[in-house]
Amino acid sequence: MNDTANLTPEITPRIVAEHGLSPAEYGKVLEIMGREPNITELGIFSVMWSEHCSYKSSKYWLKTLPTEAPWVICGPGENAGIIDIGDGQAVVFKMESHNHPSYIEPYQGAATGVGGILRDVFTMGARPIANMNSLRFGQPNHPKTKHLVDGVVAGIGGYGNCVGVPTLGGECTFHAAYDGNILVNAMTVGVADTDKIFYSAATGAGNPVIYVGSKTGRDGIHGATMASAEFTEDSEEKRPTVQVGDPFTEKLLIEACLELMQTDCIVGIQDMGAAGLTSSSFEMASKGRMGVSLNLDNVPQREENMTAYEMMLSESQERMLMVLKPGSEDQARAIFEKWELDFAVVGTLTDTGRMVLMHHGEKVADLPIDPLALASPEYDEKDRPWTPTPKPASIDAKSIPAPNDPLAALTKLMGAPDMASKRWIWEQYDHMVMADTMGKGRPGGDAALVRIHGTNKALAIATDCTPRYCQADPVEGGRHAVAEVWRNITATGAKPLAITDCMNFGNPERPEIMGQFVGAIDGMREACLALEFPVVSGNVSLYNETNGEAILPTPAIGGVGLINDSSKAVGLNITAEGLTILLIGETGGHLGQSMYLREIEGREDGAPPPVDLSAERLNGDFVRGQINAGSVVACHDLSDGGLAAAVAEMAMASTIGVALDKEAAGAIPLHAWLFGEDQARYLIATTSPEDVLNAASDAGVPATAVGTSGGHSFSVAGFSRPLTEIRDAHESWMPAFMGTV
Amino acid sequence: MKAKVHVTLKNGVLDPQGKAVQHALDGLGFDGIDDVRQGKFIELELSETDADVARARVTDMCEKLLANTVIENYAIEIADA
Amino acid sequence: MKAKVHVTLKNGVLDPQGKAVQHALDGLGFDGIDDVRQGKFIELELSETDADVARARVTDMCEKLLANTVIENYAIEIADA
Amino acid sequence: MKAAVIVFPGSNCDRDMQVALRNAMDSEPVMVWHGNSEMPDVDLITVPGGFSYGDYLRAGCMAAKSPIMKEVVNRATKGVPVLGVCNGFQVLTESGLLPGALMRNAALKYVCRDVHLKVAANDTVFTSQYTPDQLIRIPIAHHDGNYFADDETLKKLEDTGRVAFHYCDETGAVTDAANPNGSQLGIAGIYNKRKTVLGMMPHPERLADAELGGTDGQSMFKGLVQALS
Ligand SMILES: Nc1ncnc2c1ncn2[C@@H]1O[C@H](COP(=O)(O)OP(=O)(O)O)[C@@H](O)[C@H]1O
Ligand SMILES: [Mg+2]
Repeated sequence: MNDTANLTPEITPRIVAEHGLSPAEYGKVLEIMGREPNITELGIFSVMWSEHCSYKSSKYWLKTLPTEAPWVICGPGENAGIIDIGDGQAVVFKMESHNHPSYIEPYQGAATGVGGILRDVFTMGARPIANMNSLRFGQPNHPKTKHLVDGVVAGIGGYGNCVGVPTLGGECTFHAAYDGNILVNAMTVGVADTDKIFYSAATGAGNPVIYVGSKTGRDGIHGATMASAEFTEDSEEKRPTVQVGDPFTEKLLIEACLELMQTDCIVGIQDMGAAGLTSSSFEMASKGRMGVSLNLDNVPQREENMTAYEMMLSESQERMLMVLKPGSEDQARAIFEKWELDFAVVGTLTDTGRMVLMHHGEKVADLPIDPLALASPEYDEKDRPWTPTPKPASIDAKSIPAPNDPLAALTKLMGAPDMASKRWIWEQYDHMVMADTMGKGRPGGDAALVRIHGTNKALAIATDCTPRYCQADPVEGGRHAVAEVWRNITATGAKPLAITDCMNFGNPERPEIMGQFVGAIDGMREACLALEFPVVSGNVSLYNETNGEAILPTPAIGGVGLINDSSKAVGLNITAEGLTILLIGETGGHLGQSMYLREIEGREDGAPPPVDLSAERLNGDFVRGQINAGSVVACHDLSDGGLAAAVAEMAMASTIGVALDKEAAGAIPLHAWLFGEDQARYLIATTSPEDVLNAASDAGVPATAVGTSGGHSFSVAGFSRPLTEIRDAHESWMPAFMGTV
Repeated sequence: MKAKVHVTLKNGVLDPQGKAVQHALDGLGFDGIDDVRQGKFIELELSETDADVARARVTDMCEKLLANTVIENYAIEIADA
Repeated sequence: MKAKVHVTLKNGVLDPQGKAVQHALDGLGFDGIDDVRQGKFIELELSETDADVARARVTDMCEKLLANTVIENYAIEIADA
Repeated sequence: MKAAVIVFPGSNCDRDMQVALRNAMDSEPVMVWHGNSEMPDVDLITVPGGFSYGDYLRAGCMAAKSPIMKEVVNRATKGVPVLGVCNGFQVLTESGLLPGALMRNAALKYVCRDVHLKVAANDTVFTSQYTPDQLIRIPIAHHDGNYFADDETLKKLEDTGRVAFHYCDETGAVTDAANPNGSQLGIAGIYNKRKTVLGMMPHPERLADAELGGTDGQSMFKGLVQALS
């Protein structure tokens, strides 16, 4: 041990600091080791205790989120969350950020983000069936934005298209707060048999530890610590640590792993994500309360003369670690060789509780597993003090001037960057491969709809978050993000089951940022409880700031719902003339923090619309019931841009216009009625308005007829606009911005 | 004036294409291939007539567009056409 | 022994990538670019030590895989590494 | 009818093709692994879409060299119908069964969306259930679907009715605006001389089920079953 330590640099305070460990944390390292660590050991501590791997700033709060429901099979803590969808099947899903790498190298950063989240899902035995992506960029006219959008979208498509998993939807918005820190959050949803789910815990001393997939190179060394450090101008110099993805190898890895999972060779399996071999072997051993001994000479290597430090910290992509039952190596090897992938026995499980690494015949690291895992820092309110975000004042809609022509305002709104069609994006994603994407659930609707292969069941999947609401009031914003996902799923007729989250925030060492985090979690917790919509997996991305400028607080939520009879699902397009358009939910005309206020009045202020969770529940359950009863032809929830935007989206999805009846506005000023963003609302197009209205009144759900479909224009209060004009504005912004028109 | 640009992956950067080509050549029975790397070759026809000016401009093009300097190197040759 | 292979599009074959690069360079304000053609540059590391044998084998690789001779030409350089 | 689906490492529409065939034939197609050099007797061979070998180097080029393709060429020469879709089309051109090449899309972007196609003729085993000049809607999803052939080949293809489908707009007009990838003459699919081999970029197997948004692709599979049973 001592001779190898001599070969490595002396551990100076500077080296410790470069590994992102505070003096106090290093004190703990010394305590656990009982001696000075060598550089490899220090590297291992550094990645295991990085924000990215240890969740040290967020753990304390994440624990407050509801994670249980009768249908939850596995909540947070594993590679992905698992819910039961009946008939012996489960849905496995998770969302993850790849923000920093995507800013540095948009194509590869986004591509490897997709690769990583796919592995989290198939590692558990699920075949991935859908990808989603939630994207935030800087303002469109920022000199970097176009290049970043172009690369990120190409990277997501390049990876997902090649592995053959459809990318079904997501979000894409722009704000100056993301100029120096874009957000790239990717979600994967997979389906597994409940009796063939695989976990990472590894047991059985003497069992072989197997490495499969691509070879290890010097990629992304220190990726995990980079993802936890705030950006400074010179962090672009860290460039060569970018990893390159190989989706073709990932595709082979999916097929090989799923094939092996049909046998009973596997004891435990874990993908090599951030901090690669270190965190995968650590997690497997620690969860099984085992020790592990690895011979690094057997690690398939792509480059020459790699050190133990490099191998342990490499983030080369498309690799997995497994523990097999003894004697099953040959059967497993045959499968991986058929798929032309590397397969190597790199170690064994031990009962020592220690991780021992051998390289060139020498012991190059020896550390205790449990103390390291258990002692990983967790910051509570004392270590990470927080101040609540001051509540903004509400804005009275009457104080906001009415537009001369509300439909001119609508047209402008529909062509604004955040509202404009994202077709330019989703047409670069194969959203139909696997031939289960339902026509009604293609991108452009509320939630994606994908059939469970070979059944009549379908999943509805949506991602949402409105960062401007979160910035104004993190608690309300947290409630809203969860409620909107729930609403988007409900609007298809599916029952929302559970969510994953991706908590994107600034520097948690600043109390006001920590306050945003705490507030958002609080709001999410309430909404999850009220809507029976537990969190089953998630990811935290902190330090999203550059030179002290933080992003908007962005708790991105991804949700999954189930519809047992896919033929009952509805889309948002108005398919016929003469349908009555009903507005479900209470309208107050709330314009604070609205899209209208920002895009038409140039103001980003006020309180966001309050989220009444019991109204959400009541109205949503009613709408879903009506859809499943067959009374609904089309349905759409109301969000950005309010009633007018929602009606326009429903009309543009086909070619049939809508006439809105301004009488329905009652005492609310017309523009507040049209553009207010009051929550818990849906639009329903129906042929049987009387029945629906009666049912609503029985259920105590506010419902009003607001218009009728017909013609090819949008009209209200004597104003009229051809749909084609609104569509042109809506469809042309993104291609024009990206320069392909 | 003609400029020829070679864009190649930096050392140590994974080259999935090169790897796949090597594998395929192997499958076709070509042995003794130790490594394959795939890059781009870009030829530009410039109206510029001064070689130094041309080189400076092509360098600028490489930095801005032709190469992804995060993961790629480039080399420029200028030749009279 | 190292082999360098340039695979370029035949004359008369339209080159969407080259055209797009030219267009993009234009958009970046680079003028005076009359044409851009994009090809591939493949470097092979061979254990073969005889240059003639190496050239013959790489020619065979080009015909069989590296180039699509319907639309592409190839050129081979052999160099000691 | 007996049908085979060829599976390469990286194929990802193999299951989609299998399902479309199964639904049309009421029996199971055989899945044939690329490494095999033999194949059971079948009436139809399909080469599905995907990213065989990652589409590295050139889309379809490595798959075209795999052992099974010798047998596919062999059967095709004997007249067994072969349908190549998307990556399958690329494999068929790379293997020489069909002329020309599929280059990067003119806009350089991957494109996935429904397109309209004009069916040229219905005198083939693939198109008997369509009417000549029929307008159909089928999705595309590719990065390299820009069909290229020299002028002489193009002329021969057009003159001998070997262009199976042209991209067109919703009125049936073959225009540049309706061409999603820059293909010459708006070509979306072509036949070999005997019209027993069809390569096409659009995916008929993706719209062969009403719940997926359309059934225009189904007619191709029904037609094949009728012609080859
Ligand atoms: N990055 C993206 N990738 C794929 N689809 C996207 C993306 N961004 C937006 N979309 C799609 O555009 C549509 C509108 O998005 P959004 O305005 O966020 O919907 P909503 O307000 O209903 O949540 C949705 O169908 C969504 O899936
Ligand atoms: Mg919605």
